[in-house]
Amino acid sequence: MSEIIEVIFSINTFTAAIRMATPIAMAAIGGVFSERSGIINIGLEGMILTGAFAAVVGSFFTGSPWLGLLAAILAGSLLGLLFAFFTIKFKADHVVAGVGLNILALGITTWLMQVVWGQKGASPEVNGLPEITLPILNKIPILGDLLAFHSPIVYIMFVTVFLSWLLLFKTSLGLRIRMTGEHPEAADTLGINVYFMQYFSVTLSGALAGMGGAYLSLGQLSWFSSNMSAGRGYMALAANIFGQWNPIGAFAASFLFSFSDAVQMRLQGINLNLASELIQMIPYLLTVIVLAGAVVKSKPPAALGEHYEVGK
Amino acid sequence: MKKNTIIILGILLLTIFTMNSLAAAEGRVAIVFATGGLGDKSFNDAAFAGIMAAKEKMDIEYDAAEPSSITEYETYLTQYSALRRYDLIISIGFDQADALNNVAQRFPDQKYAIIDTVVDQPNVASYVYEEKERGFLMGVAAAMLTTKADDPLTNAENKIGVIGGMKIPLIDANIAGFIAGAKYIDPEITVQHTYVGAWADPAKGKELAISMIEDDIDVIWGAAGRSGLGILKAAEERNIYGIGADSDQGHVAPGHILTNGMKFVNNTVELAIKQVLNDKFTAGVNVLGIEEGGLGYTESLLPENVVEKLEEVKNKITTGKIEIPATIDAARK
Amino acid sequence: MKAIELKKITKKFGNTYANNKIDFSVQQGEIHCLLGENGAGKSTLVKIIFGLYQKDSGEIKINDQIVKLKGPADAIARKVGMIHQHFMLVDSLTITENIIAGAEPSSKGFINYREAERKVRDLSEQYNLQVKVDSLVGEISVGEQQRVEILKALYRNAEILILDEPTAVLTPQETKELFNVLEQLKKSGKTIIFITHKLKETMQVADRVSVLRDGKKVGTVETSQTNPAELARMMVGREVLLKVNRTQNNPGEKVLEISNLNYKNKKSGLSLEDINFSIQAGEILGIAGVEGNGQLELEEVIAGLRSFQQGNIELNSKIINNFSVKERRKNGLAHIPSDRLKRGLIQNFNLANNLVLGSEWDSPYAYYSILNYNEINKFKDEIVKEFDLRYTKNNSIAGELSGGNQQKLIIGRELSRETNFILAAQPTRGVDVGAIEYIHKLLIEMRNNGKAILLISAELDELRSLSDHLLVIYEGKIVARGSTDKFTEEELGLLMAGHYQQGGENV
Amino acid sequence: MSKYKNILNSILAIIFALFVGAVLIKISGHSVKEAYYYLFYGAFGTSYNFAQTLLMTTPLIFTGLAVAIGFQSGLFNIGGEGQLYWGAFVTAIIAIKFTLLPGYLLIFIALLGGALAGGLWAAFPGYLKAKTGAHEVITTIMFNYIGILATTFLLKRYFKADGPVDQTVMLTKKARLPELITNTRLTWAIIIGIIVVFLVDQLLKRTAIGFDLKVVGENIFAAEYAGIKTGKYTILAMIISGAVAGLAGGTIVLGVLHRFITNFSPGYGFTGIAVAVLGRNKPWGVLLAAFLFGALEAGGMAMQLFADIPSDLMEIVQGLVILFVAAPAIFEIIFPVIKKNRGVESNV
Repeated sequence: MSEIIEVIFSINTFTAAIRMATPIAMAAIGGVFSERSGIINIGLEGMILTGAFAAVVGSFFTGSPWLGLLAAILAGSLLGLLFAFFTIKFKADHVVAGVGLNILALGITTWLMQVVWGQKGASPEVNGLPEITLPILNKIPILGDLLAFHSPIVYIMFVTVFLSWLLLFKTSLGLRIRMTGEHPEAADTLGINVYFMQYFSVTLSGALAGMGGAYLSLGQLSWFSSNMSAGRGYMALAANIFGQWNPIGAFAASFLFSFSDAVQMRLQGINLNLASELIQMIPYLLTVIVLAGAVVKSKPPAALGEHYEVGK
Repeated sequence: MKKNTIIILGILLLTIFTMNSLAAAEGRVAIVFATGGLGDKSFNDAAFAGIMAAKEKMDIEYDAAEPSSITEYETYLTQYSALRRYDLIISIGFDQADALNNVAQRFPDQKYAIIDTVVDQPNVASYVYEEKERGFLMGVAAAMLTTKADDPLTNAENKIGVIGGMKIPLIDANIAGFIAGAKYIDPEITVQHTYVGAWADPAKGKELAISMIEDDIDVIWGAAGRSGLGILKAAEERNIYGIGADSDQGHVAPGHILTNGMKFVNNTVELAIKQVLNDKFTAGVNVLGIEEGGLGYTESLLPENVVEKLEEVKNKITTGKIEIPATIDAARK
Repeated sequence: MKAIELKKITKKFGNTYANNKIDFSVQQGEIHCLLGENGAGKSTLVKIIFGLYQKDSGEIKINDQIVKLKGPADAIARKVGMIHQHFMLVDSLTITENIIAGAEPSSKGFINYREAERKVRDLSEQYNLQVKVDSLVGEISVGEQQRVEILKALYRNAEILILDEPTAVLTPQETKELFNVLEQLKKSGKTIIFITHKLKETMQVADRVSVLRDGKKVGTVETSQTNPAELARMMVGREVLLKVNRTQNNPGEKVLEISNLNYKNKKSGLSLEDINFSIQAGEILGIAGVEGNGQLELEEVIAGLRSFQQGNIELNSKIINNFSVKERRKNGLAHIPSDRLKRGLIQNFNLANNLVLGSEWDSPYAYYSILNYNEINKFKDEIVKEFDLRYTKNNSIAGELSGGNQQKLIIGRELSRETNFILAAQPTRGVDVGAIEYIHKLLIEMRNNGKAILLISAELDELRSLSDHLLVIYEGKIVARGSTDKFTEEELGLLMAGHYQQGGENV
Repeated sequence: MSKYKNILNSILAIIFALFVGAVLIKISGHSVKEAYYYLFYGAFGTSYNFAQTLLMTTPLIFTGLAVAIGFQSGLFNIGGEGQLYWGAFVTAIIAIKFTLLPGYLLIFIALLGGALAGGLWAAFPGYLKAKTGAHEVITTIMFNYIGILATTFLLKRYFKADGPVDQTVMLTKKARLPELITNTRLTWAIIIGIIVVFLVDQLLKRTAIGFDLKVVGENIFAAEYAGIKTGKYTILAMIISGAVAGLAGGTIVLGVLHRFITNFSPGYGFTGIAVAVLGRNKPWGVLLAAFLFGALEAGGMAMQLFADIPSDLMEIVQGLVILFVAAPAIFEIIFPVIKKNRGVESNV
């Protein structure tokens, strides 16, 4: 028993959870922006995958992982823009378009991998992002161990959580985005450009999810592997809802998912004489229990999923 | 009426197609890969290397299919068989057994080979491996390194680990061998084993490996398909020893791949093709162990004394002086 | 000087003209009423002035300059402000946030909330529009929400203010206050366009009035030169019976009795306290009150859509406290819901399916769950004929009907069942005069046929002309009751606003 | 009227998607003509290939229908994958354990059991939604993972056949669905699929249950008003949806795999979402959409076999079809003729 507690509360478990939460949280915050502006974003999975792929392609051709990261941001934004175009301009059903986008992204990345590298499973190895040690912080015990030794995208993630919160709740732009998602007509009558807010938010959503993907392929690893997002986009969607459409909440929810996953991994290591399948269920069961336990009563933006037509 | 027209048209076009592509080479083979596809840097890639070697040495042509689900196996096998132009059709992976079993009955004149499992048909040559033997060798190597005092990549703790892709019998045979091999060197060694739960989630594989490394494990074997790549990545980053699987994965984490638990699928594929082309195809089961050259290790970073020990163990296995338990529970005892 | 001048403004939706070559002008500094029935094209016209709709043809001049309004931003830039009929407010944001959005005082993108609140407070004092700057809009009263709407326009320095049906949700007292505010705004030089379909208000507040009918302008007159009867004629195109012919009723047995009803909504904190009343057969009981004082809660508690904590509801001598909606309906309840689009119908279903809603398990429409569309369609044809339902296509869906016809659809469905108690909530909301007349007549007819009717309405005139007895509800409590003729309009207004006074019996 | 417009839109969407696919083929240096010849050939070229198309179609009919039923009732059931695994698992266990039953009865009971299992598995998220408001999108995703892990666990612990693979023993001949065309793998599963399409269509169109399901899906407030127990119907919708998804698994087991194997589904549950969308959530529409996807997949395999073009291209085409179908406005912009006067309600 004590062994289990030791496993759960070790610093290593927490740092692992932070790493594993990073791609999910990035995408979840992307989801926050998108949904705060009124656009349901099921396409996060595809955006992560595309970002992961673009990052490796970028690094492969330029040799620089930083340019790879840039490529991921660009590709994510582009996919976000495409998604925005379909949902806003062409009034596509958000959920349906998102599902289409995910299939498209999976097809395109797998197909391009065969075009670029001639193989289907995984790309060749490229230069990945180095781990960066934060000065000063690394001297602090515990906190330093938790936070100071990570891939740059982990730091970017933490900064993103904070900045996104600031942006959404403290700035003009944030107020306008929130108003758009709650009541686009009200925003419109105040002279706020509803479409711009939505295009901006969904594109940003793509950029963030793309960065999350870059963390998978260049941060944690240094190559692309087919369908490597492995459902993280859906977890991000859940984290966004779970986190009440708030960047901090989204991070907290992502962390919860990842933490229980990290615990699961460590429990496998100590011989509990439990089937590995049962241990692997823990994160998913926990999510269902917490959600059903009505700890949160989520209230989505009022106009989420609707199409607004300016001057209809 | 309409449907008939389509079918006739199709048959017509097919005839034209087959006439176009008459083989000029000495032999022609088709290969149906396992669902992971090429680029796994292990099983499928090894099989592909075998094809390439055969092509170089024997002047063959080949066609290859990369199914994305197990329900597609039978389709690809049937399509290839129906063309009736291949000297041999090769199935890669244990999960093709049912599909091949059906197809082989329908095309009794076609010769097939399958790797990693047994299909009991008169026109199928099956190649299986004594997985636990490979595991044993890896266990011996890992144990000798973790107990080695002066190695910069190992620590004082005598802990090693192995990570499987999923909990399936083939993987468990390897793990059982690994545990037994380690205990053979030092019964006090701690051996952890876990599973990723997926063959194609390298990021998760890496995290799982890190969780072991943080528990002071300093030699880790990844037998987990593409997820295994993440495991080796972790070994490199955390500066411990990783052990590859199936192919020589030294390039994945240079300077950190202690050895590789080799499954010479390439040799097997090449052998199967050679047998067919030399009219020596024999249906039935070929069990490939260390003795038959189906399994082995790479010397990679292994110190000389370890290599010597491994050779000694190999000898003992082939002569039956070492009995390897078949299950994890048995090995843990 | 003309603040606004429109020439030959035309706007089509599909094949119908919402606005047809409308000429319209407003003098600077006047209060100009735009009068017309629902669907006459008033809202469309002002939305064009505010840039929300794009005209198909015509010309707009603001302050004698020809303008092109691509969106509200352009109108706002020309100091036009609009207070919408359905408030354009976000419940989850504060009053200040609602007011400043789109024109936030900020530095480097960050909103200066202190500055924002100061500005809003200053404005609110200047024009005597009391608001609590940091409350969430979802938690304030309707009257306060309207003040927020006006402040939104003033915050943007609006010189021309458009108010779309601003009094629909107000008590007479609040309406009076609003008119005071409008006078004050006029004094400070603002121009006001005021949309309404109420003749009395028009006469009270406007300098001039323009009347629209069927998308065309009928004429513009000075209020001092006209009278309500003339305006009504202009508005409807024929003589209108402004009074319903209500004969002495002949009450029978007690149909509904509510005793000591207590309900508390745990989420919103709204509650009903000690509600007691009964309705007899052949009687209409009206519930008067400003919206949001418990009417919706009362309606839904009686209909079985909310469960309550204490008391009894007895319908046809059965206590129905624990009856499901279905059981209540079987026991004689007919329900015309206050929100017809939300509750009353399914916009994507056709007429037949909407008419069978609630009876889909009953013979002859279904037999062991298998629907019999022959019967259902026959039923539809009957209702269409009986209630004069108008629709364009053979398989029209409910969402395509006009408001009046949607309401007839619901009423037709509810009244065609075996029932002796009609719960009629806002039965004429948002329907045209013709349909109002029809529905009023129908309710009286039902009463004369011996049905008990509970009428919940925000229209005082409607309540006064239909009800035999009235209850006044304020903050979830019944504050007065009595026969209708015991109340004057003035008294009702005061009671609805929470001032207990003589008139009827106070509780 | 709008029905034909929908069909026209779907056809245009398919043409557009194939066009974009052609551009990609060209870019990757292959012959478009050859590629699409094999696409067509692989889907319809021979009776075997046509059977192949129908074989690929079958599971998608069920999973597509499952998602469509959910949508009709206002629920987004992403949990088809987990429900399918339960359906497959229970079907296989019954088919293995109750071999004393006569053949047709055995098949019937096995499929029934699979449907029940899928329905029960879906009932949990339905119940949670009805009772606690837990969003079904999240819970069904989680239940996918849990369902797959749970069936794997049960298989290994209690039902695993000897040998190196995690699978049950082979079904006896009489427990297998009979072939429909000899020497193909096409079985009666597709007929069952069509029957289920018919039944679901009738359920939605002609029964009070279906009526109430649709009312709940269209307007939950109106449903309450009409006395429909919304919670009950939410759960019922999930059960029916899950049962149909369970049949997808059951028919694969009895018709194709002839046993339960871990990880056999390439994501039929997810593809079902796309199929439902393309079929506009109408049962017969789902059938057509499943057929299109089946043809694309069978054709895509031939394309890979004979023209050496990665079959993933067909995944791109599928994704594009969905995107275009979801956005009919795109064609109205490109072909203004299509844009009929859309009935916008006049002012409020």
